[in-house]
Amino acid sequence: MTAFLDIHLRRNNRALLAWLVLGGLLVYFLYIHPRGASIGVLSAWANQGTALAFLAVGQTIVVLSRGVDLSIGPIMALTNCLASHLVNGGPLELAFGIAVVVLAGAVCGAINGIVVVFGKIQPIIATLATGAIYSGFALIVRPIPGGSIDEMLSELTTGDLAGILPSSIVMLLVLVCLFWLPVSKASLGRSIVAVGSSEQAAYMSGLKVDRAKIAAYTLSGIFASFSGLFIGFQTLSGDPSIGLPYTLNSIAAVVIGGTALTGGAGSILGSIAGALILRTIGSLIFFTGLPPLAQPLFEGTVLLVAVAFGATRLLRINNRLEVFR
Amino acid sequence: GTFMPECYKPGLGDTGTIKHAKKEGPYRVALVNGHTGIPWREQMIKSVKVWAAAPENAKNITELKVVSTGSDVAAQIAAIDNFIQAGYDAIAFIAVNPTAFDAVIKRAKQAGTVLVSFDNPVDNPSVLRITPEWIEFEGIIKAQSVVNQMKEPKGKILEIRGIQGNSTDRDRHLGVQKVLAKYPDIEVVEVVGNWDTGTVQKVTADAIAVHGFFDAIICQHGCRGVTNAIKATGHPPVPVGGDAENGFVKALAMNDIPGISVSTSPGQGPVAVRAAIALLQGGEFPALVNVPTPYVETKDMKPNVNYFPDEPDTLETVTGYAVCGADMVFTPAQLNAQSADNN
Amino acid sequence: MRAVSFVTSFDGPTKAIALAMLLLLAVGGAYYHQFLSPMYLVQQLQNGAFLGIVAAGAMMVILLGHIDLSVPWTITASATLATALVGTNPEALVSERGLVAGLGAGLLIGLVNGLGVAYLRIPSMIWTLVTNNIILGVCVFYSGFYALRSQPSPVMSALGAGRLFGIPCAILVWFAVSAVIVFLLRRSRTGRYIYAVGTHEPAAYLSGIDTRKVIVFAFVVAGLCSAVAGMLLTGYAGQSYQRMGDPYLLPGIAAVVLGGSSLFGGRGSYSGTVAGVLLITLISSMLSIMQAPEAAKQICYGVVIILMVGLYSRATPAN
Amino acid sequence: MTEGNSFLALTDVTKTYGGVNALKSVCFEAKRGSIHAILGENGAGKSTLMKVLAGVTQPDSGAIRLQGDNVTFTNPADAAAKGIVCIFQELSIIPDLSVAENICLTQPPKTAFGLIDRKAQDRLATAVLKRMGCGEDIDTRSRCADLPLSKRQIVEIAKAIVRKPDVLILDEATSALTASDVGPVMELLRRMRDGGACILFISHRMHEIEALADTCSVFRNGEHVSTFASGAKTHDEIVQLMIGKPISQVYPDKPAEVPVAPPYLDIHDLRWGDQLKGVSLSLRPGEIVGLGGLDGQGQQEVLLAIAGVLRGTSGTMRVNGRPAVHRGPKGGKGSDMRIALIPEDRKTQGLFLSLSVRDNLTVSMLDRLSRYAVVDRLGEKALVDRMIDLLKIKADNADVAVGTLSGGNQQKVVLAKWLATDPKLLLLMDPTRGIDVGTKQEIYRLLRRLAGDGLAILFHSTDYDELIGLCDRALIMYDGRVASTLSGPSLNEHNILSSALNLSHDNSGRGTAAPSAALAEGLA
Ligand SMILES: Nc1ncnc2c1ncn2[C@@H]1O[C@H](COP(=O)(O)OP(=O)(O)OP(=O)(O)O)[C@@H](O)[C@H]1O
Ligand SMILES: Nc1ncnc2c1ncn2[C@@H]1O[C@H](COP(=O)(O)OP(=O)(O)OP(=O)(O)O)[C@@H](O)[C@H]1O
Ligand SMILES: O[C@@H]1[C@@H](O)[C@H](O)OC[C@H]1O
Ligand SMILES: [Mg+2]
Ligand SMILES: [Mg+2]
Repeated sequence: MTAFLDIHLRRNNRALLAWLVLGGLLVYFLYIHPRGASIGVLSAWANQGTALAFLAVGQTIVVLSRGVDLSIGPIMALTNCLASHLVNGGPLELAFGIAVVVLAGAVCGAINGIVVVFGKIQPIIATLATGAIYSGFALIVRPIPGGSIDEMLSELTTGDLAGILPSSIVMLLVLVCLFWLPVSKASLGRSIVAVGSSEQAAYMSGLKVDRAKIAAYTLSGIFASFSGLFIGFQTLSGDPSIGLPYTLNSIAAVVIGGTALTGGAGSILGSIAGALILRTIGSLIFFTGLPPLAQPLFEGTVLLVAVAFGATRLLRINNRLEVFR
Repeated sequence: GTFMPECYKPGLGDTGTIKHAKKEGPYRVALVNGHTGIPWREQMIKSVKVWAAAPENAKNITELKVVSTGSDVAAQIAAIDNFIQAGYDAIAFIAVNPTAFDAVIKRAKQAGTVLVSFDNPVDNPSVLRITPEWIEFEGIIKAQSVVNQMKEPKGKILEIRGIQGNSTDRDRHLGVQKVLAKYPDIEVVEVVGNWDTGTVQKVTADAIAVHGFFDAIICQHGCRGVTNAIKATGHPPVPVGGDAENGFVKALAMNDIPGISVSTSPGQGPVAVRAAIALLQGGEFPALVNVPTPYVETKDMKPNVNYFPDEPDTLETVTGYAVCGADMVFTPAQLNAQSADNN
Repeated sequence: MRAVSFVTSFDGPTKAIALAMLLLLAVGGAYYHQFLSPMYLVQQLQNGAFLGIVAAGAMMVILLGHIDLSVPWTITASATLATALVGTNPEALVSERGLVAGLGAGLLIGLVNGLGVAYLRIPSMIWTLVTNNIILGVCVFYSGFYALRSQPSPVMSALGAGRLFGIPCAILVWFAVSAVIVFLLRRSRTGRYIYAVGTHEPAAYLSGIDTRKVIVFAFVVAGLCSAVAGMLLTGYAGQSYQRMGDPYLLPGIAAVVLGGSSLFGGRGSYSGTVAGVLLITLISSMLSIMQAPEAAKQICYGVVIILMVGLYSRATPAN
Repeated sequence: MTEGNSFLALTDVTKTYGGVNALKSVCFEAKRGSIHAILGENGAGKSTLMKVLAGVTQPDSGAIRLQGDNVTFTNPADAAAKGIVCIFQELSIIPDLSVAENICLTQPPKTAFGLIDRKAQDRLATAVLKRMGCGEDIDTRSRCADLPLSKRQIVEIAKAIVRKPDVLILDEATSALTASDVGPVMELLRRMRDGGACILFISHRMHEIEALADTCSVFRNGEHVSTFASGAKTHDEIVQLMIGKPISQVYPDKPAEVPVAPPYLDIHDLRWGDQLKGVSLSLRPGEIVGLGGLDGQGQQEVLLAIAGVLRGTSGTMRVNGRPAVHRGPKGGKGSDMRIALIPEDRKTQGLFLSLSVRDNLTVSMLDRLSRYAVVDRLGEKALVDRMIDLLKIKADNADVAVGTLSGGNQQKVVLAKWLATDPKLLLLMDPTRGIDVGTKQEIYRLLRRLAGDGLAILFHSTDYDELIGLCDRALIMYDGRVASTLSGPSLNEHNILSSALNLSHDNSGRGTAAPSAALAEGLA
């Protein structure tokens, strides 16, 4: 599957490296965990990374198009607040609620795309601005944390499958396969990558640049809504400020996963690994013997090492002009 | 009867009591903090460690694990889940969000882990919640005292609120409204200071520039900004209600600004951890505990009691809860000496 | 480099913002005539000074197409270090060592940021995020061991809270920083290099510019600006405190972009940045005074940015 | 001109950029089944006209008719939908996509589910490349950014022709092709013409036009000057039409002998990875030495290595008699070496397109233009004026963005910016690519004059004609080595060709007829 989800990763091994690092960290975490490896521990581990992983997937798609989405946290919060009103009741109501929430995410994403494309505004600032607007709406939808979300869905999505696999991870992969895989293999996905690689060339080649960008942001909005839903399943409630720490972390996840912020090439799977790495670093402090006041420094340092890994590519460069790629 | 009722008072709207099956000690206890990089929280962690290090408390604890997960609610839930999985006997935590923990509370119950939620408590009646009564805190104590210290109960009051969308801010605001509703001649101007000194200072100065004069000012947190703005704009000293950070209390006391410092002490940390241990030992608690709200008005402020000229301005001056026992009050020296070298 | 215009001719964004501010004051003034009072307006300049200095630094890296996300904890850490040293040396002049150390901290952080971006070639958006986390970690760790003092030095107090001829000194400091930046961008060789590297780094490298030094320089200036803002803010608030830098990161970037700078680098004028700072300061102050609910403030903030930036990006089509 | 059989017709098309009249009431038509060459100086308006046709630029006024119907294009996709496909002067390859993906970019073959059929795509791409004579040279799976410029240009052409356009525009699409690649491309174009396509062909290489075109149109200063059947006018007449005055001799006379002097540059056994396998060369002041060969034999790398851009080179290099160690162009331009590198791609390596002509001209020598790190603005202005004058750079004024200049003028700016540093060793990477005869002549004369003043010049060119006409000596590279050094009478087409193919040039070597024939056609 890696091949499908790697969109022209310049060096496929960056995503692979991310998965190796993740594997190492996870093994270490399970090793120091007093309970050791058990499905409960694994599910808790997977659950805390899933919301970020969804965002990282969405962020990657935008980054592939050479954009960036700083409204991803606010969309997550807004959809989470909506979910806390809508995702309740009988099966039909649940389905309707989820559909509305995902649609809301798609609409927010599409608005981002439209602002970027037709407002001719640079993505960072456009999504910073729309992000403020979505945060405002989240506050209107739910002025303070509260509401409720169907518990059965919660158990279904945050538990495990037959005691073997954390259901959150399975759901993550299934949704990625449903919503991104077909796109990545169709003209639209290629256009997104082409635009990210060289917008002018894509335009000159007669690709529909505008449509590709709007699609990328819309997909990002959709994945943000999955994230908002999932955090809702985890917390059974809505919170207008829940997205705050997520936006920048989603970008960090993308970079750690081996996708260049300069667009055009990257790996969705790598980003998922990136998100899980970030959260596993956080988990390590649970059972290391670190003094509490040293914990943030420890987390920062591990992150530093993970990020500095990226610099090793310099060692392989023999033509200084390639440094700038 | 319930455990130490003079300290663990039943809270407003209390819904019965909480008791767990007795377990043999000593215990493995975890403390899960949310936000990092806030002095109150750091002092809280230090207080817990000072308390737990005292021999009479240490004998009940085989292991005390303290973690701060930051503001990501998923990380905090995972931390609690992991301590449950790892078989810890009790977990005390400050929730980053009051409504997010119902699912994990259920899992704790299934596993037989004792949960104690404090400071920013969860909205779940099945766990022991220890918190100030925010409506009383901000209203009956702070707002009332400010009104009482006004020349007459009329005119304009500036209310400086905290971060919007946060339930504590909402509760505190309700408290203020409740008290001021009784005074039809008082007009309230509301601004948002985000609990941040610099922001509070700017919005206060701006409000003064536009409104000219306030008869009193009520501030939630970051209130040193209010006294700074009063000084900078040459606003006459009027009653100010605020927090208990050393800088603010000093500013009231040393400049004779009438007012009141009201606080929730970081001593809530050890109060909560002690409750967790008492629960394990079979103690009974009101399901919702309101810790007393310490306060001091300007006229009663004394150096090295209510404020500490030689300590940093961000020190929380109320270092513990005297009603909760002699071991629940910490000196700045004790806190500073608390090194961070074991877990 | 022609784009840099300060006194001589104001560019499109600057003019647009000036117009927007006039409009804002006219509408706001109808509600509260005090919005038009000199006292209020001077106060906005003072409030804007902190953000203005942060934005000046942010602009330096943005002109290179980079970004500095370490602003929050650079401000906090430099202030914390400064006051810690002031506290242990209460004598008048000696305590200014704190000020120097605070500025040094900013410089050092900027250097680390710059080295990572320029020499390790780690994207600035991620590297400075990491340094921000590390500094947070250091600050939390450090406060576990020492009884930190939090008082500013006399000079810090004077600059942050004092007045000279009735003008808040913070404004004068902002002015001085601005003068340096304008000189740097318009007249100095380094300023030219900044625009060149920001426009296209490989071409700059092949033109014989040590692009790495230019990047490091810009980050050092940004770190210094954050530290200066930290010193001023400490003087203003009479204390240092954790998270004191949090409110400056995103508004700082927004101000620069509102002012017409391109986040891709190579394009931007300092007058626009100043105008952007003033607009943001004014809007947030006026909305606050008018007791707008938080949701409305956020929405308004977003809409203004989209309208303004959209307006002039459409007016000046790129290529 | 008869309206009747023209397939494509433009009437009164006008386009101005600020003060520049890029197109002045241009009337132009082209037929199906014909290759129509467009000629003109740099800045004549050729690219602008093509951009109008391809929907990239909208004219201020005027009409475009296609098969008699008025059409308006708001973007390249519109034009492509009507069968007009353009290979632009600035390539439109997507660097991160593979060769096959680029070739099938706009209309990829699909599977039953509407997803892209990768296998079919690979087959299609391979087939097209084969038709262009580079079936084996290019791996359809390699990433385009990793290909050398000439290969990228092939992909660009392939990408256009798979769309089976009615109107195919090639705006200097062959400028980076090596002689061996040009032949098959020409053959393909002829076949397309015979299939009824209308092909508009822009090139500054006169021999290509002579070999290919059916009809020629000459543009000058935004005006359509003349259209005539190919072969109806002599070379000199065409040049005269283009530049408005006769041009006699393209290449300056070579000095009888280069003054004897110790070499300024002396390289021994230069190696770098598997691309340079022991290159030795030396270069005296006053000498113009060419560097030729098939594409990708290490010519670029030699220049980059001398400029200090490559890491991990071995061998010795002496500049001005002293061992040279420096890291990159900055070290190279220092007073002890005075090396200037004119890079391969002016748009991405030589220029800051959005900055002004002035800023571009002075960027490499600000250190000498400033005191205490403050730029001396008067000195700057004087220098800028001098350089604009020296190279006759056509620009409205020095404040316009350099990206708005025509390709040839952009190239002059790159040259000027380095000449301003007063170099002693000039490394040129194909500097006349996309430059008109008039300008080429100016540049050749300038280089010869600079050599006369003692400059040592190392000149990499893809145009063999240039190596023969301009250089005192030419080093022909093959597989990371200098295969032969040609000078005097032995510096001729035949020898260049056979050295490039690593055939000994002493014997007639006509055994390998196939590649030679292709090459010969390219050079014809
Ligand atoms: N002036 C420059 N601007 C930008 N990047 C450069 C520059 N010089 C070198 N680099 C790149 O930075 C990376 C680190 O450089 P490296 O240490 O290999 O170079 P070096 O030869 O040691 O030169 P230096 O001693 O100046 O670092 C290399 O990959 C190189 O290509
Ligand atoms: N985007 C633009 N903005 C301003 N001026 C432009 C722009 N594009 C072209 N020009 C000007 O229009 C004129 C015609 O340029 P054009 O690129 O069509 O020339 P050309 O004939 O293709 O030259 P070359 O052979 O050098 O490519 C030139 O003077 C050029 O400077
Ligand atoms: O209770 C509050 C605590 O949670 C916060 O961290 O600091 C301020 C206190 O009022
Ligand atoms: Mg080095
Ligand atoms: Mg052209």
